[in-house]
Amino acid sequence: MKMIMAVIQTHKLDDVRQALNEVGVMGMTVTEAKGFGRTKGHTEIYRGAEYQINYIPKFKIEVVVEDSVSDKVIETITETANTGKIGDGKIFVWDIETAIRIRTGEQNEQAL
Amino acid sequence: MKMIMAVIQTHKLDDVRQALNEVGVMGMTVTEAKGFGRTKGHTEIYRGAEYQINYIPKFKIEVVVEDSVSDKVIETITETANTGKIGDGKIFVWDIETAIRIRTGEQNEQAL
Amino acid sequence: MKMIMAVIQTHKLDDVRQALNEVGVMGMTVTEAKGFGRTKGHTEIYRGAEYQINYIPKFKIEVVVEDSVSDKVIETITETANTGKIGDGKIFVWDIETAIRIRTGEQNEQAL
Amino acid sequence: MINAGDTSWILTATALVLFMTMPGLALFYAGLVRSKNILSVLMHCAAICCLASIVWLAVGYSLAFSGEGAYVGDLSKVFLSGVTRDAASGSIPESLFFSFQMTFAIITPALIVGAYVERIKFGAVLLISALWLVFVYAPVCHWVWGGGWLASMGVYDFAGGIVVHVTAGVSALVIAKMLGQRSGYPEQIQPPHAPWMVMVGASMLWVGWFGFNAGSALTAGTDASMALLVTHISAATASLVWLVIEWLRFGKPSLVGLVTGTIAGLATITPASGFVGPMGGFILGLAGGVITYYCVDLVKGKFNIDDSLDVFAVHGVGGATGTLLVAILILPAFQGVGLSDGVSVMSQLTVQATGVIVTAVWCLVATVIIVNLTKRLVGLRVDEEDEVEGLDYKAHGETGYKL
Amino acid sequence: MINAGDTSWILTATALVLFMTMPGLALFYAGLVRSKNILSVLMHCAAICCLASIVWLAVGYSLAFSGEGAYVGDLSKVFLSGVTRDAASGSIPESLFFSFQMTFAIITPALIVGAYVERIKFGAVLLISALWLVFVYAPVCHWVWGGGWLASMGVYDFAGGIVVHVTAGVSALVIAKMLGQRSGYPEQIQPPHAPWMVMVGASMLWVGWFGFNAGSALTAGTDASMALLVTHISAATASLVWLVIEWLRFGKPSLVGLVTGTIAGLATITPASGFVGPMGGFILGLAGGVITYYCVDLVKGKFNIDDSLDVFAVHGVGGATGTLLVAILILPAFQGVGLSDGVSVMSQLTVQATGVIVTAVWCLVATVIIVNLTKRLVGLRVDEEDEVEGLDYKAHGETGYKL
Amino acid sequence: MINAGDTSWILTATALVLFMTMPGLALFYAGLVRSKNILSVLMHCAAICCLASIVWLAVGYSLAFSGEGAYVGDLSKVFLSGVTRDAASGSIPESLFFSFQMTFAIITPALIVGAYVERIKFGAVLLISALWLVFVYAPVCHWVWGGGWLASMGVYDFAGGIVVHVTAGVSALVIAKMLGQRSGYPEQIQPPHAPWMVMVGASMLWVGWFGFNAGSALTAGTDASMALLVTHISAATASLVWLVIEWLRFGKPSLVGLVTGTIAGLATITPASGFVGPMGGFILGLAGGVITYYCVDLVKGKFNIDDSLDVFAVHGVGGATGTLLVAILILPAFQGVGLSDGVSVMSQLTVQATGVIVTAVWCLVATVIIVNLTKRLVGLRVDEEDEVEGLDYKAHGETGYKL
Ligand SMILES: Nc1ncnc2c1ncn2[C@@H]1O[C@H](COP(=O)(O)OP(=O)(O)O)[C@@H](O)[C@H]1O
Ligand SMILES: Nc1ncnc2c1ncn2[C@@H]1O[C@H](COP(=O)(O)OP(=O)(O)O)[C@@H](O)[C@H]1O
Ligand SMILES: Nc1ncnc2c1ncn2[C@@H]1O[C@H](COP(=O)(O)OP(=O)(O)O)[C@@H](O)[C@H]1O
Repeated sequence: MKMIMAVIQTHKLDDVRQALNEVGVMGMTVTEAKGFGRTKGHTEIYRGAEYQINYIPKFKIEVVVEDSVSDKVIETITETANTGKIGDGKIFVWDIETAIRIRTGEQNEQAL
Repeated sequence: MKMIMAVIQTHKLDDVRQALNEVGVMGMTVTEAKGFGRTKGHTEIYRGAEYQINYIPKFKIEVVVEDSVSDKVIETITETANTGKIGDGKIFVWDIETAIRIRTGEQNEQAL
Repeated sequence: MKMIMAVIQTHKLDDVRQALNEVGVMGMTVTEAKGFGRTKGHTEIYRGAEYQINYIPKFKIEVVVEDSVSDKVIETITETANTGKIGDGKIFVWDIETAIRIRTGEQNEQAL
Repeated sequence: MINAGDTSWILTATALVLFMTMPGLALFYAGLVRSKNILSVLMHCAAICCLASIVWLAVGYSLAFSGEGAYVGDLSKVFLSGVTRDAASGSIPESLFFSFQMTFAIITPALIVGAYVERIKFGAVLLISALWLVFVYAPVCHWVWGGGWLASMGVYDFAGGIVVHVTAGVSALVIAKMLGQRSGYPEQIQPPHAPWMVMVGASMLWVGWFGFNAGSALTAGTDASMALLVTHISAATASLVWLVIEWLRFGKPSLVGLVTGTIAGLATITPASGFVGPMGGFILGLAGGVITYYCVDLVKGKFNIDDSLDVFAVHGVGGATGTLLVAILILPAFQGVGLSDGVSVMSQLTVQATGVIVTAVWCLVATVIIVNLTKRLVGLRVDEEDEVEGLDYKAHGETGYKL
Repeated sequence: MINAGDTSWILTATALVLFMTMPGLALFYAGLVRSKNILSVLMHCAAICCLASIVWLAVGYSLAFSGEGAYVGDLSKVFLSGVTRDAASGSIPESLFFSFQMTFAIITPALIVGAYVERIKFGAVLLISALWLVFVYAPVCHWVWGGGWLASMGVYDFAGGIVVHVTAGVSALVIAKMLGQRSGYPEQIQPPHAPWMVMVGASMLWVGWFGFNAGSALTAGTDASMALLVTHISAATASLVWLVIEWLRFGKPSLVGLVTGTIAGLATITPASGFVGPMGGFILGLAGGVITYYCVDLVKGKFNIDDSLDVFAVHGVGGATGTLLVAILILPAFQGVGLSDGVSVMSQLTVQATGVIVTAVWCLVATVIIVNLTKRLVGLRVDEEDEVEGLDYKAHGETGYKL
Repeated sequence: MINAGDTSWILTATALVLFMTMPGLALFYAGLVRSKNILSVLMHCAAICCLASIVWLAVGYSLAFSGEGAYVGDLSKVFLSGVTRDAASGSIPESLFFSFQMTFAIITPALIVGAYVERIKFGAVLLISALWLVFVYAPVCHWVWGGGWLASMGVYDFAGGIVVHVTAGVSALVIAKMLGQRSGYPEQIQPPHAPWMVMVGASMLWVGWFGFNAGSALTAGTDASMALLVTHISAATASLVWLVIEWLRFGKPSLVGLVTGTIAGLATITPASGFVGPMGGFILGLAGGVITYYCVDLVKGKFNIDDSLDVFAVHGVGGATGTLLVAILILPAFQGVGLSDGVSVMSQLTVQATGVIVTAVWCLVATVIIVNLTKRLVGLRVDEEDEVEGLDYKAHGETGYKL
């Protein structure tokens, strides 16, 4: 199985979720993250002075899927999360050894 | 060493923490997450209309342990985090190459 | 490529970010985390009674870099995040198979 | 001749009514939207408060409260020129009457904010509010309280069922319709991001409403005292009505539901607060609570209009309900003050209905024109992307929460 | 004959006392619980506010303030029947006196909320509060302020040391005991989830308390003015007492500690506020601050009762302290108004003690019965799982924070 | 002879001015800092409120308002000894005058908090505030309102342009300079962590300011009414000035910017509020808004002093502006009350300038001494590490948000 972790623009979350749903992804875990990359954050004005907000709010998505579907999933995310603007984010993939469904104790493929 | 990442019900956190403590886990890192899986979230009523809250608050636990104890730890989490209800969550395991304790620079087993 | 995940003291974030910048790290993702380890959290007083706050707020940093620079990056984090006090945190490293820049679809090294 | 006791109460009432908007209403509305738009809502209310004050000083007060015209006042009191320091209005200084009325001119356009949150351009908020004050609020205020034609007909509107709630409610509906729904409506709309904030705002509105209704007596005596009492009873009753309906319907009474009932009860009693007794307050609370609850469904469910925070259903309908029912509940049989001699319930009811309908029509017409004009001049909606990312940063360069 | 100045002040005071509950007390309590229960606490206070208002109109006021009975009033004023619009009570309209007293009848059962938060069933909150108002509050109110037997004995309770704080405190303790501790108590209990909210609520209570104590003069003159002054001094002093104790004991004075002292000081001065001078206020602040601080430990530490937000220790004990000390601090030697002729400190102290003790006993008995009845009818506690997941969603279907 | 109407209004005004600090100013400031210091700021305001009250009772009031001295009062009224219950001050009880003035003595040192947030030791806050009240506030208050030398010169300061805003502003600047900048200033300083909280605080300050300025009439009549009106107009105007400047300069008007303008407008009108008319209020709003906006830049940008929340630029400069302009805007030509006979604008301007300058110099000298003394006795700054981790936990053992 593969862990597919993607950092995306916050307003893209709903689209990505739906798209993944359609390609049959049963579950995902999302965490709020602050991103830092080429896009160097935004500025806020406070009483005449500009302040640099270094981090941009992002959502971090983690999806574990069977090897077979991982390419499809990656593709789906890349397409739906893409706005063509700097800051669209990244996808990182690595191998998962074991997956367990806590409720049932089922393992690996069955657990996804 | 293994990274054991578990997504659990929020109200199970204290139990899991204690249980892990008892099996000798020295440390863990927890992040708030929003889960999405079989359990399709809950509904809230607002002025007569029902709204679907797609995500369920979950806690994501990350524990890095020596290979030798990883099965024990996985077992412990599976047991204590289990309520038998849909939404209990998942455990994912993968290999860690290096671990370092920032304070001392100790590496791997010594760092855990 | 390597995923370098570090759990650090919250007030060290800015320093670490700058240091990483200087060694050429282009991007990172940060999430708020609650840490639990040797440092057993702090106590708060409320109306004469002491309460144990089990978790300590930490920042979790995730940086994906090319294998070649990973040691340098690890070193940099270890140095800048270090206060010598218990609770300084940990660094965990593992292999990444694929990295993709959503905006362009570029892969791996090009994506970082 | 100026009375210190009356003046003392109206000074207080003025502070209370300002408090209703700043921060009461602002918090009530800000808690209802999504967290990415909280600051924009607060900004709308605060900016309207400031702008309305200046407009009121410049022309509003004069158009509403000067001259003999049946339809609108004259310009003899622009910038309060000619109003001497010690000029009196009844038993209080005119400067105080001006300020008390100003706080009404502030909250009324601010009520409309609930119709267009999360998608409107800030410039449009200012332009619409200013034009609306001059062409809708000031005239209607003159009709009812400035000696205009409705006053001559003997309409009853103690604290603004017509002047405040019907005008705000109807115009809100029109603007919401013309502006269009929020993107992603209704699927992606979230329930209130901060119910606690909604409750705090509602509580401040409740307390402030004592100044609004009891202050409208313009004296500190039995009228003010009874107005305060019935206002409170109506608010409490309508709150319980919403609580019971939700409990029966969903098994879970909600905080936002209860306080929405509070506001409905307050809007409903407003026109009647000086004329009815405890029983009347209780009945108005019941009626207002039930009717507004089902109107919320109606507007959003049936008409499918995104009057986002239900301004029409809660204020417009509530205010109209009270304006009509006062014709009956004013009867001594309901502990009311009674109708003037020779006036029958039916004839009074006709007058009340006329007031509501004509005002509604005027609001409709004028608002359509104002919104179209605004569209031409500054545009109405922010672009899709800004709407998705949130007005707080896109329109005001700030973020609501940095924890 | 109605006085506009007095009426003006009591209109204001009524708004201030309502403000104490909505949202003052609600925020004070909501900030003290865990974030998963914030809305339920706000809901308890808001629902009690509405329900108590109706109960007060229906029977409460009549039972407390009508008739000649020594133990309870009669039903001659249910729904204010027979109370004409211009009926006066002293120099203010009776309708206003009714409303002012109503705000007391609202906050007293709301104070009790602090005893049962985070685990009680919402239905039980409503039932207990309603029954309690009728069978505990109304009678005791009649004893002290309605011409009942304690009044005849000449007890001193200016603004509710006995009527409000002793009743609420004792009943809170009883309910907490009968309800049992929160699951995971004390290990898993967390300190206040939002100390800033606690401070805001406490500040509103402080400001509102001016209406509570100075309003109890029912006129706008020297009594009200001095009551306001001593109230403020006692609050400030008790706050500093808590600050100093915490500083000495833990090296870190806390915000929640300081404002808890504020509330303690306010509760303590309440019964004495119309009778003592600045020095008396200062001494009451000292005494109330110290005693309540140690009573918090006592109840939770020794008795091991989960009176969750310390209603008994802060309000019950504070109110009782002030009720007793007034017998001494009323002396001119302490800038007080002095005892009535022929009354000695000892004899007055006996009267005061009688008032406190008999009231406490009555609260105990009646509350035990009420709680048992409620248990039978609707049940007391939510089930363990709901308690763990939090009342906000489980009982009200809402979540407190969506950032 | 005591007037119930006047007394009623000043009782209310006293509550309103306390409300300005608790929680108004506290929230305004707490929202502006970083979330790790929110509680410390609330704690500073609350503790100062309590401490100042006691100091005022002990010596402050006596030093300010007793005796014939030109520079300071005497000790004849310490602890209000000799002030009988029914002593009158004008048409209100002296006990009430004491309390009303006390609320000014509370908010003035609390304003200074904005200069030293996020880095000062809590002990230093208390010591500086207490000494400052005795050696700066009380004397200056005596000069202007207690029959001192500035009063004899005929200075105009209706509600505290000199006594409150100039003193607070100048001392704030001095303390900020002596304390040094926050670590990481300016790079690592973040914009306000909770703009919504800033807005709520500002709204409460606005409403409370009606008590501050209109209450300073000490009667409920035309003076109070006009003071309320001009206060409101100035606040609204200055808010719009900030809004417009930000809009032109950055394309995005901000909520924090608008409400900062509000406070600037309120500070500016304060000394003039009893003497000018609507036009004067409008002009003061314009002037105050523009000048304070650019002074914020000046202090932080040019002087590079970390007066963290801009106390000097907003309050000091605003208060001084109003104090000087009153000499012109008081003219009937601007709807003002007019100068006393034989007084020319120039001569009055000289008096006003003298008041501002001498007060500023005195604040400078005294504050330098007080701060140095405090440094010796308890130290000024927390150590670097505590500052980085935040004062909430390090100084008070609490954390602001537990969601
Ligand atoms: N090397 C990295 N490791 C971890 N996260 C990264 C890395 N580079 C970028 N990110 C995440 O991706 C987000 C977008 O990257 P950025 O460089 O800003 O835009 P783009 O990927 O379009 O060039 C960043 O905000 C950060 O959260
Ligand atoms: N494929 C997955 N990848 C990542 N997280 C997942 C995945 N499937 C489930 N989860 C996480 O586990 C939680 C519980 O899963 P769910 O399917 O709702 O219940 P159950 O595991 O009992 O069937 C989800 O809320 C989500 O956070
Ligand atoms: N085995 C582990 N797995 C995951 N995170 C850990 C582990 N051990 C420690 N951590 C994280 O590192 C932080 C610091 O660890 P701690 O033991 O408190 O200090 P130190 O590393 O200096 O001994 C913890 O708060 C926790 O977030």
